[in-house]
Amino acid sequence: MSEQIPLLILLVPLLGAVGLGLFALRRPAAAMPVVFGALGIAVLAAIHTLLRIVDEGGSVITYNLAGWDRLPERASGKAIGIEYKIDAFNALVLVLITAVALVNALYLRARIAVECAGKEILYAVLYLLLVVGLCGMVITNDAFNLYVLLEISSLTSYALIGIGRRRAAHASFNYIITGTIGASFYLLGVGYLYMQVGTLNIGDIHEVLTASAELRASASVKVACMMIMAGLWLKMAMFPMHGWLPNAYRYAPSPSGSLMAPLVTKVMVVVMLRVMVNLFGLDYLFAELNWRPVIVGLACVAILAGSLLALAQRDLRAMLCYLIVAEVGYMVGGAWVGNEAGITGVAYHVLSDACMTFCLFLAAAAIILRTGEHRLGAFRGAFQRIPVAMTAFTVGAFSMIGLPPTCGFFSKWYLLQGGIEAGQWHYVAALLISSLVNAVLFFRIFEIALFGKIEVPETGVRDVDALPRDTWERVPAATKVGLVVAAIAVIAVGLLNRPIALWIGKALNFIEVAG
Amino acid sequence: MKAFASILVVVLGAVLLHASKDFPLLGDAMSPANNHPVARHYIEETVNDTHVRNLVTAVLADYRGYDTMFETVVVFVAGIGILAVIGVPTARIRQNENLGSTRQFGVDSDLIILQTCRLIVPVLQLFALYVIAHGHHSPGGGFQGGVLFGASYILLALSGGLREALRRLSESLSFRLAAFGIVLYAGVGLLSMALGGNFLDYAVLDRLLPGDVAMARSHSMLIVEAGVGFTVTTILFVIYANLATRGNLEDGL
Amino acid sequence: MDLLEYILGKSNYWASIVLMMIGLHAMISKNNLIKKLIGMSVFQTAIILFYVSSSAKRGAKIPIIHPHGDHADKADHAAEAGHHAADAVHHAIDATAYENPLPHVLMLTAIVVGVATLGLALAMVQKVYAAYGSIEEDEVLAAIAEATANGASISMPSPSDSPAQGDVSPS
Amino acid sequence: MIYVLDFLLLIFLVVAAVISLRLKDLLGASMVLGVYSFLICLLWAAMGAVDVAFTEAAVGAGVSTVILIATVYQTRRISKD
Repeated sequence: MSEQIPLLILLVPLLGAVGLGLFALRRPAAAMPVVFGALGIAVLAAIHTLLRIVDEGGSVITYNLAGWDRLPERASGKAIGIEYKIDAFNALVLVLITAVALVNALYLRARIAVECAGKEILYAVLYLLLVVGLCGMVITNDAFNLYVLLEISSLTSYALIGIGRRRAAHASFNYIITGTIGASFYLLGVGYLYMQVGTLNIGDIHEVLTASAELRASASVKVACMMIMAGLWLKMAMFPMHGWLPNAYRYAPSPSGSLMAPLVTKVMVVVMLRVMVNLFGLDYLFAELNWRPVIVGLACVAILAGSLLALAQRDLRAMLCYLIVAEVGYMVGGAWVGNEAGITGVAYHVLSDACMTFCLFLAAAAIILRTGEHRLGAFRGAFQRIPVAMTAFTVGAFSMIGLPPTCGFFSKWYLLQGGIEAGQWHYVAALLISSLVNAVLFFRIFEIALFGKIEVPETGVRDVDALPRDTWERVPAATKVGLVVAAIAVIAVGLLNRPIALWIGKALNFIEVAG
Repeated sequence: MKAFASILVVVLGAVLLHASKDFPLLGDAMSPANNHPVARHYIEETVNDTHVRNLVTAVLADYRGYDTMFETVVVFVAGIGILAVIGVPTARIRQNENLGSTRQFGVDSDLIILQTCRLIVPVLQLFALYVIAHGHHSPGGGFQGGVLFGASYILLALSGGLREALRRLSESLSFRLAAFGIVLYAGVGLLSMALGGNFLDYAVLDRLLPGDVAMARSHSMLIVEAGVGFTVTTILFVIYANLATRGNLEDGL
Repeated sequence: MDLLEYILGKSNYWASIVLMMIGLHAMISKNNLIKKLIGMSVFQTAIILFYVSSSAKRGAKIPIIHPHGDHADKADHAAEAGHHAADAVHHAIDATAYENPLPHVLMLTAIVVGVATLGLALAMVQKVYAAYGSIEEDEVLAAIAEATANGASISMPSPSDSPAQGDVSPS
Repeated sequence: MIYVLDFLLLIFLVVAAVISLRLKDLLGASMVLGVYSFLICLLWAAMGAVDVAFTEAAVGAGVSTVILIATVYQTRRISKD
C-alpha cells in the first residue's frame, strides 16, 4: 500500500476539487474546509514520501501508471506506459509545494470572501488543481505528460489571475499569449525529439541520445533542446521574456499572487533541471552544445536587469515581482554553469527562493491590507503598526539579500561556489552586484519603516485598480500564523543546509547516469 | 513590435527548416518514431492486450490513460475558469428563478431553422452516443462523442434560444455532470488501487468485470470514455453558454 | 524524380513550420486581441500537423486493426516483417501496415488543450472589453494609462506626503 | 497520388491562414479559420489520422468557430489590423 502514497499527493487535491464541483457548487462555506483537508493530506503524503526516500538512503521511487511495466528486456525494455520517478529532490519540492499551498490557504481563508465574492467554490477548485498540476510536473517522467500537466497549471494560473479586478484580465490575457507560446515551443521541441527518438519517456530518450553519437551531433536534437529551453524560459519569465510576470502577479487577487509567485516559476526551474539532467544529460549539454557562455551571459543580464528594475519600482508588489525576475536569472545561470556545486545550488535555491518569496509576498499582502497603501510609503512606522508582518518581511528581506542564517545566504553560497569553480566570473559578479542592489532596496524600506513618519492613510493615494477601501482590515490572526510559519521556514531551510544539500547531491548523483 | 516579430519569425523559421533536413521523409515506415519498439508494441499487441481494435482508443484510454485523465481535467479547468472569470454570480440566482417559467420552444426563430434543428438534434445526440460506445471498433471515443453531444446542445441554443437549452441542461447540472465524469475516471483508477493494482491498472478489475483480463481492460476503457464524454459534453456547452452571454446566461447570441 | 520525392516527403514539415511562423507572427505582432487568438489557433494546429505527419506510413491503413487480420494485398509487407511473434488467437499483425497511433493520441490531447485555452482566452477578451470598451491592444493600454492617471489625479498626495514620497522613490 | 492531394491542401492551408489573419472583419476571419480547420482536418483524414481528423472537425471547425463568433458578437466586429 505504501507505494501508492506518492500518488495521493495528486489524487487527493484532484478529488477534493472535483468533489467541490460535484456537491458544493452553491455552498461557499464548504470551500475552505475541503481546501484545508485535501492539502493537509497531500502535505502528509509528501512528507511520508520524503521520509521514505531518506530512510532508503536516497532511493528513487518509480511508479508505473496504469500498471504497464516496461517491455521485457529482450524487446528493448522501453516504457510503454507513463512513469513517475521521484528522487529526494523531487520529494523536497513536493513537500514545499503542498506546504506553501496549505499555509497560503490560511491567508486565503481570510480573503476569499472579499476578493472573490460569489466565486469561492470556483476559486477553491482552481487553487487545488493548480497544486495538482505543479506537483504532477515535478514527478512525471514522461515528456508529454509533462506538457499536459504544464497546461493544467497554466490554465488554472490564467484563471486565478483573471478572476481579479479590471486590470487583471488584460494581464492574464498577456500571460495566456506568452504562456501558450512557451508551452507550444516545449511541445514542438518534444516533437522534434520524438521524430528522431521515437519515445516520450525521459529516461528512454536519454538512453537513446547517449547511445547514438549521430543523434547527438544532429541539428534537430539541438533545435529540440533550444525549443524546449526557450519554452521553459518563457514560462519562468527569464529576463527578455519576463514581460507578463509583473502585471500578472500584481493585479491578481492577493492570495493568487502569494501562491503563484513562490511556486510557478520555481517549479519551471525544477522542470528545467529535469530536462537538463535527465532528458539531455549534462555531458550532452556541456560537451556537445557549448551554449554555456551565451546562456550564462543572458542570465547575468537577467540578474542585473531584474535587480535594477526592482530598484526603480515604487509599487511594493511590482518590486517583488522584478526580484523574482532577478532570481530566475540566478537559477538559470547557476544551472548552466554546469558543475555540481552550481546545480546543487540551483536545486537548493529553488527551495529557499520559494520560501523567501512566499514570506515576502505574504508579508506584503498583509502590509497592503493593513495600510491600504500599495507603494513603499506603506512601510512608514510598520514595525510599530504591524510588527508580525514586518518581522516576517525582514526575515524574507535578509534572505533575499543573502545574510546568514537565512536560507538565501546558503543557496547563494553554493551558486557562488559553482560560478567560481567554473571560472564564470561575470556570473559571480552579477550575483554580488544583485545582492548589493537588494541590500540597498531593502534597507531603503527599513529606513522608511523605522524612521518614516506615521500617518493616517490618506484619502486614497492609490490607483483605481488597487483594493477598494472597504477591504482594509486588521491582519487576520490566521494570516499571522502563516507569516510566522513562512519566516520560520526561511530560517529552517537555511539551518538545515547540510542535510538538504546532501540529499540534493544524492538525488543528482542518482540521476546523473552519464555523468 | 512588428519588426521584432518579423525578425524573430524569420530567424526561428530558418532554424526550424534547417533542422527538418534530418527528418525521415513523410510516410517512411522505418523512421525512428514509426519503427520504435513502443510504437510497434502498440500496433502488434494491443488487440491481445485489450481486445480493442481501434488502437487510438486503446492507447488513449489504457496505455496513456493517465494523460487522458488530466486532459479531461484540463477541459474541466477551462469551464470552471471561464465561469470564474466572466460569470456573474448574481445572474445565476436570478436565472434559477426564471427557469421555471416556460416559454414556447424557439418562438422567435425562423421556421426552417427550427424544424431542421428539431430533426438534426436527436440524430446528432444518438450519433454522439454511438461514437462514444463504438469507439473501440471505429473512429471515435469519449472526446469525439462528447464534442458532438455538446455541439447538439449548442445547436439547440442557437436555434431555440439559450434559455431553452439551459432548461434541458442547466449550468449547475452541467458542472455536476462534468465533475462526475472525472470522478468516474478517477474512480476506476482508485478502484484498481483498492484492488491492489497501480492507479488505473484495469487488469485488476478483472475480478469485477465479465470476461478475461483483456476484456476487463476493454470494459474499463468504456467506463472511462463515458466519463470523458460527460465532462466534454457539459463543459463545451457551458463554455458556449457563458461566452455567448458575457457570463450572465440571459441575453446572448 | 528523387528531388520531387524529397520535396513531397518534406512538404508537410515545411508547411507546418511555415504555418507555425504565420501563427507566431500574428500572436506577437497583431494589435487586435481576437486576431492574436486566431494566430494562436493557427500556431497550435500547425504543431499538431507536424506530429501527425510523423505518424504517416506510405500505404498504411488507419490505426484500426481489421477484424480478419491482414489482407492478402498486404502480404508483401508481412513478408518483410519476419520478426513478429505469431499469435495463437490472432493473425500476426504487421506493424508497417498500420499507422503509428501514438502521435494521434498525443494530438487528440493537444486539440482539446487548444480549445480549452481558446475558451479561457476568449473569456479574458470579453472581460477586457467590459472593462475598457475595446479589444485593440493599443486602445486598451491607453485606457489603462488614462484610468491610472485619473486615479492618481483624483487623489493627489497630500502636501505633507509628497516630499516623503519623493525620498522613497527617486524615479 | 495522395501526396499530390496533400500538397494542394497544404497550399490551401497557408492561403486560408493568411486570409484569416489579414481580414479586417473578425466575423469573416473566424469563418475562414473554420475553413482552415476543415482543410487541415481533410489533410489528416487523408494521412490516416481519422480520430484526430474527427476531433478537429468537431472541435476546430465546429466549437472553436462558434465560441469565436460568440465573442465577436459580444465585442466588436471590425478590427484595425
